[in-house]
Amino acid sequence: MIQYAAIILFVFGLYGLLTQRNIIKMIISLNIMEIGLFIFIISIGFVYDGVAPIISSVSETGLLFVDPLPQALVLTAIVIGVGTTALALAFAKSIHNKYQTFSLDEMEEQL
Amino acid sequence: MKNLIGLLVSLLLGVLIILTLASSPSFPEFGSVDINDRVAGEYLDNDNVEEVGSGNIVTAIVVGYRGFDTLGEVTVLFISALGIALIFSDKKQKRLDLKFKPNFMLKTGSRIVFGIILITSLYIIFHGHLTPGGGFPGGVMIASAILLLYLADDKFRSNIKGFKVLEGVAGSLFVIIGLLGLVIGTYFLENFIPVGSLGELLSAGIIPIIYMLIGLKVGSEISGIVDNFLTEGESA
Amino acid sequence: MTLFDVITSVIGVLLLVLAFLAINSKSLIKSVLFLSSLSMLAVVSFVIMRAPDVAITEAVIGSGLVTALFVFTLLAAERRETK
Amino acid sequence: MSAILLVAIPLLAAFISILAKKFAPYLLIVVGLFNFVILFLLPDGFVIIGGFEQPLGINLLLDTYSRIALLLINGLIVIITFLNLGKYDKYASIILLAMASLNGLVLTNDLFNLFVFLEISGIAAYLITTSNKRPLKTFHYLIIGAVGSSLFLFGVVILYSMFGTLNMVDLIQKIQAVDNYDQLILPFILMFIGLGVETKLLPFNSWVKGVLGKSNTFSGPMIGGVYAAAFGFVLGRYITNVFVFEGNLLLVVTVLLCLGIIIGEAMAYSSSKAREILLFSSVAQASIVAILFVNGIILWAVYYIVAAALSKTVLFLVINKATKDKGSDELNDLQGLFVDNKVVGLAYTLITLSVMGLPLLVGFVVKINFLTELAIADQIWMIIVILVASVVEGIYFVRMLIKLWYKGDNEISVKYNLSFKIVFVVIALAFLVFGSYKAPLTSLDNSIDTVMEVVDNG
Repeated sequence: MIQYAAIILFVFGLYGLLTQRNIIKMIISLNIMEIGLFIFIISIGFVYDGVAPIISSVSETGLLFVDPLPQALVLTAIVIGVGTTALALAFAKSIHNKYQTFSLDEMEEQL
Repeated sequence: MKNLIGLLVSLLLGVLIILTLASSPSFPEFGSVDINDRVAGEYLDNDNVEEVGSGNIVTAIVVGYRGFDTLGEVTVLFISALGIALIFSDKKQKRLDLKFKPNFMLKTGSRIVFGIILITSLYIIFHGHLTPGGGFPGGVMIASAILLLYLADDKFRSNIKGFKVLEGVAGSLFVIIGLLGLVIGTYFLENFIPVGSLGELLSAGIIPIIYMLIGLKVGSEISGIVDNFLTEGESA
Repeated sequence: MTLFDVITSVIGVLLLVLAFLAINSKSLIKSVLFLSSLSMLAVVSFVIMRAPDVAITEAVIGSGLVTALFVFTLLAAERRETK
Repeated sequence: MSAILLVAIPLLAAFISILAKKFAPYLLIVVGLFNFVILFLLPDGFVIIGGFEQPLGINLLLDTYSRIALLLINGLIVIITFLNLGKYDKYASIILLAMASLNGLVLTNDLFNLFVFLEISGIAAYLITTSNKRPLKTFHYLIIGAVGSSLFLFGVVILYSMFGTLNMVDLIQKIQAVDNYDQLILPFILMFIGLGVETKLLPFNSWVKGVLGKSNTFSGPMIGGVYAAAFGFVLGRYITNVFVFEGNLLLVVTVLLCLGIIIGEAMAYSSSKAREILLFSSVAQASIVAILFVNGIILWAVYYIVAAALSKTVLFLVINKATKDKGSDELNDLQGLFVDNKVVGLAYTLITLSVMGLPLLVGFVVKINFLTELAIADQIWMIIVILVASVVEGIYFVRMLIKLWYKGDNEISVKYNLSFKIVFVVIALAFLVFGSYKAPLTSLDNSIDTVMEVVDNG
C-alpha cells in the first residue's frame, strides 16, 4: 500500500510543479516529488519480517535481510536532492532580490 | 487552463506507472522480494562481508562497493556550495538583521545543546561502519550545531575562510586516498589497509577514514551554505 | 490485515493528505511546515521499512536542514518586502 | 594509467582550485590538455573501480565510441576556456567539475552512477548559465533538469526492481532474456525523458530558448556545443544498447523526434534573432541525432554530433562576441558584421555551408551517408522529413549570411582577437579537408560501440 502511496506522492509533486505559479511552491513540489521517489525506492527493497542490514558479529549472517542496495542509493539521492534544493533556494533568493516577489505572474507584469 | 493540462499529464503518468507495475510479471510484490536473485545477495554473503569488513552493509556498499558514487555525491554538495557562494559573491557580506532577536532562553540553551550535538555527530561519523549513520548525517549534524550558534547570537559569523580550506583539504584527501588505492593496489579506491576483525572500531580498512573525511567536508560545506543564507550584501 | 499493513496504509494516507495541504495552502510558511512534517513522516516510514541509515539521514537533512533553508529564504524575503 | 584519471584528476584539481583561486584557469587548461594527451595512450576495455568484479562494483568502459566523445569534450573545453581567459575566471572550478562529470557521464557503465554524473553536470550547467545574468531563466532550466533526472532515477529503480542489477552490460543480458516486452515500456520511457531533457528533445526543451537565447561567449559554446555533444553520446549509447523500441513505442518516439525536427526548423525560420536561429537549429540537430541512433546508424550519428558540436561552438562564439560588442542580436543590428572581419566571415560561411550539407564539406559527406543508411533501412518518411528540414535550414542560413555580409546603412564595429581567428580558421579548414579526404571517416564502422560485443561474449 505504501508503494502506491509513494507513486501517487511522486505524481502529486509533478502535478504541483506543473501548476504552481510561485517559485517557493515549485521548490516544495520538487521536494515532495523526491520524497515520494525515495519512499518508493526503499519500498522496492523491503522484505516482510526481514532485518535491517547491520551485522554486528559474523554468526548473524544467516538471517533474512532487507535489500541494502536501495538504501545505499537513497542515501546518495537524498544528499543530491539537498544540493539541488539549496541551489534552487539560492536562485529564488536572488530572483526575489531582483523582482521583489516570488510569484511568476507578478514577475511577468514587471518585465 | 494550464492547471487542467498539468492535472491531465500527471494523472496520465500516474495511471501508466501504476498499471504497468501492477501488471508486470518481473516487478515483485511489495515485501515478497527474493534478495538472492539480485546483486544485493552477494553483498550479504558471508565471505564478502568479511572481505570488506564493515558491519553496516549499507556503509560497505556506499563507501566500499560503490565508493565512486559517493565521490560523485560529495562533488554534488561541493558544487552546490561553490555555486551558492558564487551567486551571492559580488557584495561584501554582513549578517542579516532578522526581526526576531534571540532571547535569554535561546542563548543559554543553545550553548548546552551545541556540545551534545557535536559529540553525537562525531559518534555517528566514527561508528559509520558499525551502526547506522555515517559521514553524511554526521556532517549535517555538525552544520546544524553551527546553525544553532547562528540562531543564538545574531552577530555571530563563523570562520568562512577556515571552512573553505577544510573543505578543499578533505575533498583532496578523499581523491588522494582513491589514487593511493590505484598506486598501491591495482584499482582506484581499493581498500589497501588491512581490514581487521568485524565489529571493532578500527576495522574495515579505508572506510572509516573516508567517512571521517566526508563528515568534515559535508559539515564545512553546509555551514558555508548556512552562512550564505543568513547574510546579505552590504549594499542591500 | 496485519498490524504492519494497518500502519503502512495509515502512513500512506497521511502522506497524501500532508502533500495536498503543502501544495494548496495559502501562506508559504504553512506549506513549508507541512513539507517538514511530510519528511518527518517519511522518516517514520523508513524506520518501519527497516532502513535505519536512510531514516537518520532523512531526519537530519529532510526535516532539519531543508526546512531551515526554506525558513531563512522566506525570512530574508519578508524582511526585504517590509523595508 | 587508467581511464579513471579522466575523472579523478579534474576532481582533485577542482578541490585544490578553491584553495588557490588565482591559478584555477591555468590549472583547468593544464588538466584539459593532460586529459587530451592521455586519451591517446589509454587502452580500450573495462576499468574496474574499488577492486570488485563486474556486477558488484562500478566500472567504466573505454572504447572508440567513448574515446571520440572524450577527445571532443576535453578539446572543446580547453579551447573555450582559452578563448575566455580573463573574463570568466571565477567559473574555473565549476568548469573543472563539468569536465569531470561529462567524462564520467560518457565513460560509466553503471546506471545509478550515470544519474549521479547527470546531476553534477546539470548543476554545473545551471551555474554556467548564471553568467547570462538571467536568474529566472536559469531557475526554469534547474527545475526542468531536476524533474528530468528524478524521472531518470525512477526508470533506473524500476529496472533494478525487475532485474536486480545496476550494471549496464549485466542489465542488457537480462533484458535480452525477458519475453514480456510490454513491462519494459515504462522504464524506457522514463529514462528516455530523463536523458531527453538535457539533449534538447522536443517536449522537454522549453528551457533552451531562455538559456541559449541570452547566452554569452562562455555559456553559449559550453551549453550549445560541449554539453549537447556529451549528452548526445550518452543518449546514443543508451538508445542503441539498452532501450528496445518496438511496435507502437517506436512509432511514438519516431513521431516525437520528427516533430522535434520540423518545429525546430520552423522556429528557426521564423526568428529574427541570430542566437535564436542557432539554438533552434541545434534543437533540430539533436532530434536528427536521436533518429539516427534509433535506426542503429551509430557511425554517422557520431560524426554528425562531432560536426554539430564544432560548428555550434564556432557559430555561438562568433555571434555572442558580436552581440556583446553591439548590444543586440537582432539580424538587422548585426548587418555587415563580416565586412571588416573578412577572415572570421569566411570561416563562419564555410562552417554554415557545412551545417547545411553542401558538397565539398564534411557536412555533405555525413548527410549523404546517413541518408543512404536510412534508405537501406527503408525509412522513407524520415528521409522526407530530413530533406524538408535541410531545405528550410538552407533558406534561413543563407538569409542570415546575406545579412551578415551586406553592410547596408548599418554601422557595426566588432573586433575578434587573434586567438579567436586561429580557432575559427582551423575548424573551418578541418571541415574542408575532411569534406574531400574521406578515407579516415569511412575506415571505422558501427563496431566502435563495443557494448554489444561485450554483452554477447560476456
